[in-house]
Amino acid sequence: MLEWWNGFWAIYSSVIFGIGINAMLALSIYLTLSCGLLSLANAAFMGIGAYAAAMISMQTNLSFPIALLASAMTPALVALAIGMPTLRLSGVYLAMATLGFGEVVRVIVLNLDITGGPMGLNGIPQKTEWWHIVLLLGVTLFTLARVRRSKIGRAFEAIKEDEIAARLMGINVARYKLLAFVLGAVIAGVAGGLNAHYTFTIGPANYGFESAVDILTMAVFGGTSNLLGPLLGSFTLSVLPELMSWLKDFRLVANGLILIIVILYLPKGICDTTKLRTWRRRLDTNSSVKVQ
Amino acid sequence: MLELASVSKHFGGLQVLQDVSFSVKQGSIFGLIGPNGAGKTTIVNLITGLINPSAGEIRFNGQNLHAVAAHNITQLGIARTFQNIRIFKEMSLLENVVVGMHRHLGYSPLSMLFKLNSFKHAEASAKQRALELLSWVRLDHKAQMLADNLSYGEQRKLELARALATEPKLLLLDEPVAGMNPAEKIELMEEIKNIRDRGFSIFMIEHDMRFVMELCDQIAVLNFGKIIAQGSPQEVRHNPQVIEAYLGKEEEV
Amino acid sequence: MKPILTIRKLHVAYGHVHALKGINLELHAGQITALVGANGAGKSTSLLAISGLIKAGSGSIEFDDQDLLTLAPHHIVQKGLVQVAEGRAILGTLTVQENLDLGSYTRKDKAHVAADLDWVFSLFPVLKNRANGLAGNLSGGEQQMLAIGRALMARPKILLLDEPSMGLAPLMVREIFRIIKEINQTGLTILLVEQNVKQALKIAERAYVLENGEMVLEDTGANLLNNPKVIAAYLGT
Amino acid sequence: MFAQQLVNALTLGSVYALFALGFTLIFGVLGVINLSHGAIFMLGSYIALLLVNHFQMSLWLAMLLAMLACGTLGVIADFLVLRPLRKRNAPHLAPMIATIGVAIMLTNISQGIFGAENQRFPLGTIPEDSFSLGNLHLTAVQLAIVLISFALMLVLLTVMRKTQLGRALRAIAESPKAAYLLGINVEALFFFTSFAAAALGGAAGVLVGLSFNAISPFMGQPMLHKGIAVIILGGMGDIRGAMLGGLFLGFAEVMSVAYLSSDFRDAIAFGLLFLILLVRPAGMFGKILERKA
Amino acid sequence: AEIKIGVAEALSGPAAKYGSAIKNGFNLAADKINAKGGINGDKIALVIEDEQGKKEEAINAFKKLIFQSKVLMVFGPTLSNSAFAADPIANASKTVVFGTSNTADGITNLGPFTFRNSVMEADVLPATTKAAIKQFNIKKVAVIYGNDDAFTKSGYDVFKTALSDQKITVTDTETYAKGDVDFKAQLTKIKSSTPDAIVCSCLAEEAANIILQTRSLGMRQPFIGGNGFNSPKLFDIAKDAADNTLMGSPWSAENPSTANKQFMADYKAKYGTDPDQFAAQAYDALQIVAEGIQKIKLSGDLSKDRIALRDALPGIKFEGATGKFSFRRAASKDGKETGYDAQQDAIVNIAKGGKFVLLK
Ligand SMILES: Nc1ncnc2c1ncn2[C@@H]1O[C@H](COP(=O)(O)OP(=O)(O)OP(=O)(O)O)[C@@H](O)[C@H]1O
Ligand SMILES: Nc1ncnc2c1ncn2[C@@H]1O[C@H](COP(=O)(O)OP(=O)(O)OP(=O)(O)O)[C@@H](O)[C@H]1O
Ligand SMILES: [Mg+2]
Ligand SMILES: [Mg+2]
Repeated sequence: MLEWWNGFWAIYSSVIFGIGINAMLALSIYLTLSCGLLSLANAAFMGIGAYAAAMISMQTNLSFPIALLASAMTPALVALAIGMPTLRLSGVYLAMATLGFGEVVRVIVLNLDITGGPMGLNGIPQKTEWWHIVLLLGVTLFTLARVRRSKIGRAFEAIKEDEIAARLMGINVARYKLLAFVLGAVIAGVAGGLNAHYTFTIGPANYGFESAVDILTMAVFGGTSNLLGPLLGSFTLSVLPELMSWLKDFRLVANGLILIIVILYLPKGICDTTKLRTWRRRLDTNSSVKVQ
Repeated sequence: MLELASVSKHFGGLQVLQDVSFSVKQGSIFGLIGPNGAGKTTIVNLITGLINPSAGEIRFNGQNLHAVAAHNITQLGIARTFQNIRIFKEMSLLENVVVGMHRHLGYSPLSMLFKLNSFKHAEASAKQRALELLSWVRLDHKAQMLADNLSYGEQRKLELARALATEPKLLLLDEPVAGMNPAEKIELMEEIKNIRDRGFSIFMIEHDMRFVMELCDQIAVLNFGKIIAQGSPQEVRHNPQVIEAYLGKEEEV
Repeated sequence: MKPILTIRKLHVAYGHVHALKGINLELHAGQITALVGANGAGKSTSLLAISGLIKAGSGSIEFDDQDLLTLAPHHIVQKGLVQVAEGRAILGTLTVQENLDLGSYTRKDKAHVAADLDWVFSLFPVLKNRANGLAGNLSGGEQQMLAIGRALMARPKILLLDEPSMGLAPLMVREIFRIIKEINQTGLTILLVEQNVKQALKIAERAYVLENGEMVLEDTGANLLNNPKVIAAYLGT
Repeated sequence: MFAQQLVNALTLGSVYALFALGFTLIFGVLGVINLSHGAIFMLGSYIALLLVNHFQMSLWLAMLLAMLACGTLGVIADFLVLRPLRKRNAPHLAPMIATIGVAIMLTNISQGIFGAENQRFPLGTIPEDSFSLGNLHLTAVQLAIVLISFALMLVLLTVMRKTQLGRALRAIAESPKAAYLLGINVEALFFFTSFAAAALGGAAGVLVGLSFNAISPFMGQPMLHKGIAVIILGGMGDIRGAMLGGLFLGFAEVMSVAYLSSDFRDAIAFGLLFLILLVRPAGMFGKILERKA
Repeated sequence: AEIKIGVAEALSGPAAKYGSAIKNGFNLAADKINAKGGINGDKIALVIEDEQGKKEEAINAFKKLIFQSKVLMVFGPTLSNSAFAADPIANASKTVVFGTSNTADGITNLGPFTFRNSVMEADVLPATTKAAIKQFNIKKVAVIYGNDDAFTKSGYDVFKTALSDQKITVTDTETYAKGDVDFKAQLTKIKSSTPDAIVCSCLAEEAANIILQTRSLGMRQPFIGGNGFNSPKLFDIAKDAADNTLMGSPWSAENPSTANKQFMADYKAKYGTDPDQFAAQAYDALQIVAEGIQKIKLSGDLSKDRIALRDALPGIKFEGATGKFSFRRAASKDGKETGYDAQQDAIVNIAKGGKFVLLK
């Protein structure tokens, strides 16, 4: 058994690390979405966090927790700065502005020497342990769960539904949006820091438009009406390619198909509680019929 | 307590309000009536800080509301309902009302994170209070339903409860009984009286004359952005200008 | 005389909210029929079901020897059943003029459209002044006028009105009822849902009272106006 | 050099605009950022290439057929994916994510069929030589792209502004319920829009494939990225906005290469878009209803 | 028994065009070896994983090959960026990792188990530049390269040094991004700086488009290119507009050696298209490894065999499609043990009539 586990762990540990990190990313965008903000800056924040942490680990003797702290704080500061003017925008316009921001970050990183240009940073010490991810993911989940059931969570939801009405309920809309945006940046940044310390290398190409869309996909695929959604979404989309690998060349086609089918039947994501409830009810009635 | 002094507003070239002045007294019900498009809702939007006046001043309890953000105006004690209903459709009725209590839930982030007593207590009493407010408008039996599932008239009542939840000193109602039948109107009229008696001041826009005349202590009439009459219901009702512009010749309403 | 539209045993449910529980209703050509009831009784639901915007559970709505329940919403409008819906459903990002133009979307007799536009403008002069402004910027009452004007542009056979007087000033309310009467006299059949029960019953030849999804009363408008139950429940005196 | 750079900006901008026209149509009417538009664009190229290569068809006929094929594909995708989501009242991001699935499938099927490598139209499909006006150079395809994109914009604009069809489309865009009440055949117009948008995307693919000789399964991706910027910058579904947004992006890119630095081209272009949105929060032509309550 | 050899290349995604050529090269070589009876009687079995050109996937693919499929050694991954992520995995598990397409600086510093036969730009570009200067009497050049790609950027770095070593003025330096198809703005700027030639560190597809667009702007300057140019794709797209382009590489389709002739013919017979440099390097790489395996006696103890292979490889000398080949230990940067780079001579080619011919 132990031997089996060792073998399994040797092969799949990085897949499992990846799931944990993707879960954090999906949660980071869940948070901004729960406040009605369609922000695509989270990939860029992940990158900022990753570079900040990697540079500290490679160029100083500071410990890993400090590097992770930097991977949380740097994106938070950037988010604070760009959030102020940007968050007036709504819907796709915000998505576009944050996409533009991400592009600016990517090109800057690409052209700086200290960030290694297109080669990125290589030889980052491998410091991420499985329990780092479990711990930080746990803290994130716990915090978000508490936030959800508090006045902050309700304020987020009110803002998502009707900004004007929310304002007239005495909610400082600008401040709460900024809060969601910055917290999202912190979570994404930490995920970036953790990721950098197990893949040995980071590069500007990892944090562009496509990653932003990937992160969004995981959250929406899982469902953004509760915390389980982003978790399930990131889990499913991370293991799907593994499960489909027997399809060889058609693997990606199958991925696309599964994505479509799931969204078609569960448009609110795989973790759609109301749907699950009706299904269970239907199941119950079916089985009771059989008993009779 | 609320005072408008020579307030004007234009949208581009369209002059919507001109030199509007009136004041609302503490503990009273003030009615604003006038033809469609006269600028009544615009006045409510100005008071609640959604738009800014082009000229003039709005004061609430002596404080100038110029450039005060909408959420701060709510915190000063002004709440409103909307002519085109704006409830939070994806939330339950209870949550809608609890959102209204936002600024009265004073627990710290720490207490929120660790479910300390102050948090538990504040949340529980907010729920309690919300249920009470819902019972004022007779919606407490639907407290757990999604607001989207309510009929039009019920949504209006929910809005009223939600506005009350902000514990306003002044309540602005934009056509509170639109879409209700006479029996329901009378029911709501009683509720509004009760609310007034509980110490709220009320500013109300309404086209139903029976309702306005019976409830209001003071009425102002707006026509094409100008106040054309002001006074007690009796005075206004017999003002020829008001009859001409608003009520129409036949007495029967 | 055979009714022009007949609703039989119509059931509608929203999830597990049973909004209409087998109602029956008849409209007669050239008449105004009123439908009254408390908030949440199911009035709007009935109108939406006629227009095909809500799928009915069972029952039938017969018009022109056809069951409307089998038709798509746009076909129902093409057959001449036009609705002024609750909440007005005006198009805020289009201009007033464009809203009115779309009113005549299903019309074949394009020649008369211009004349009808003038007619609508004469009924509601505000609309003419604001023809090129965005409909979303109109005041509540002005939007109500636009919604009615737009429906008239379709030259319907049956006009379904969901609380047309809502949000209108007294003068305008009277004006609206006058207009309803006037267009009715041109031969148009009207189904009127109103909270302004007194006015509605006054102009209606027939009237129905809906309670909790069930039809509880049916009579002439005049009779219902004197019916003690109606007086107690809806006229509030 | 400035004059040539102006020409470069105009042609690049027209390419973006051409792609964005169909994209913005879907965005405007269905309210969906259709992320499979890039894949449709790519298929347009391949289909025309296939027809020219294997059936020796004339280019224009091939382009027409490619447009038809793409249009049909657009309708199929709408029928199988977007329509069920509309029926189910899906939250607004669901259709966008579903179109990602469509894009993944189309891209990988194309890779399977056509291979991963770049292809080009055979030599001589169109006149290769460039018009020269003194020091100014412009190829025939480039000129065609500029003219076609302007012409298409004018056509679309007239349809949307001046015809009952256009008004109906805008009505659907704002509120399908209101459109139903007006007797508009909403589903048919959704199909029509999907068809037209995909056909336009296909046409853009053929022209871009002709002009840049880089037909590959992945050619849609960078275009999509720019296209999103363009349509949002232009304002929700606005035709002029797509055109001007495209030209703007073209000018921003070319001029930052010409006078600043090609290293920071994308940062400058996207930074500018960012700034424009701060000034015009609903894009260049987006309307914000001022009325709040 | 079978000898399992891992191959992790990008078979989907934008890098698939390189990955699939590489895979073809390996398959061709495996067929050839197995047809001759394998190595000491053991057949080669390739275990192929798709790493999609992504670093996380490359790590996963390596782990699967090494721990699950228990391969003797691993080829790949396709892109240098992925190699930085995946090669440490192989080194940590003491397994040979052999890159056939990773040209970036520093890859072989990742550990003593790292090998590659992909020629470093530093070995070929200076020779190419020198030949070009002589051929066209060049005094000043303009440079264009892709600045968001490790391969083209490191090619540019080498060009830059080579140009300054040879005292050539650079009139203008321009960059573009992956996925660009319109290079006119950059080229117009280059045009106005009137260079004698254009140095281009690009991949074949982009290079072809750059050449075509240069011509359509009325410029006739010759091009000097790196490894990226060494592909039939260049001419599929640019045709004879690419004439007078100079390119240096150890592999040339024109190389008349028998090994190369046979490779070209076999490849064409099996896949129906002409091979490119990626295929050629993969083809040689497997044969180099095969020679290494031949030298050791496979004991059946995987970890011992892996180390034995590592020790045997550096001594291999080989002559294949890419000419004479031997390993050269990479210079150590921080005192750590390093892996092995390729030691090969460049052949300089010139484009004439739509194909590369040897420059005389
Ligand atoms: N943002 C705006 N832009 C342009 N015009 C506006 C805007 N807001 C309001 N108006 C116009 O100002 C006038 C007054 O509008 P307002 O909503 O205040 O009227 P009202 O008195 O509330 O009418 P009703 O009784 O019909 O609700 C109307 O003619 C309206 O069209
Ligand atoms: N979308 C919906 N989902 C669930 N329940 C609904 C929905 N719309 C209406 N209902 C319910 O159906 C019943 C009938 O609603 P309907 O809107 O037809 O009432 P109404 O008679 O028009 O009331 P009002 O006078 O308030 O407009 C109500 O109990 C309402 O709560
Ligand atoms: Mg109003
Ligand atoms: Mg109703």
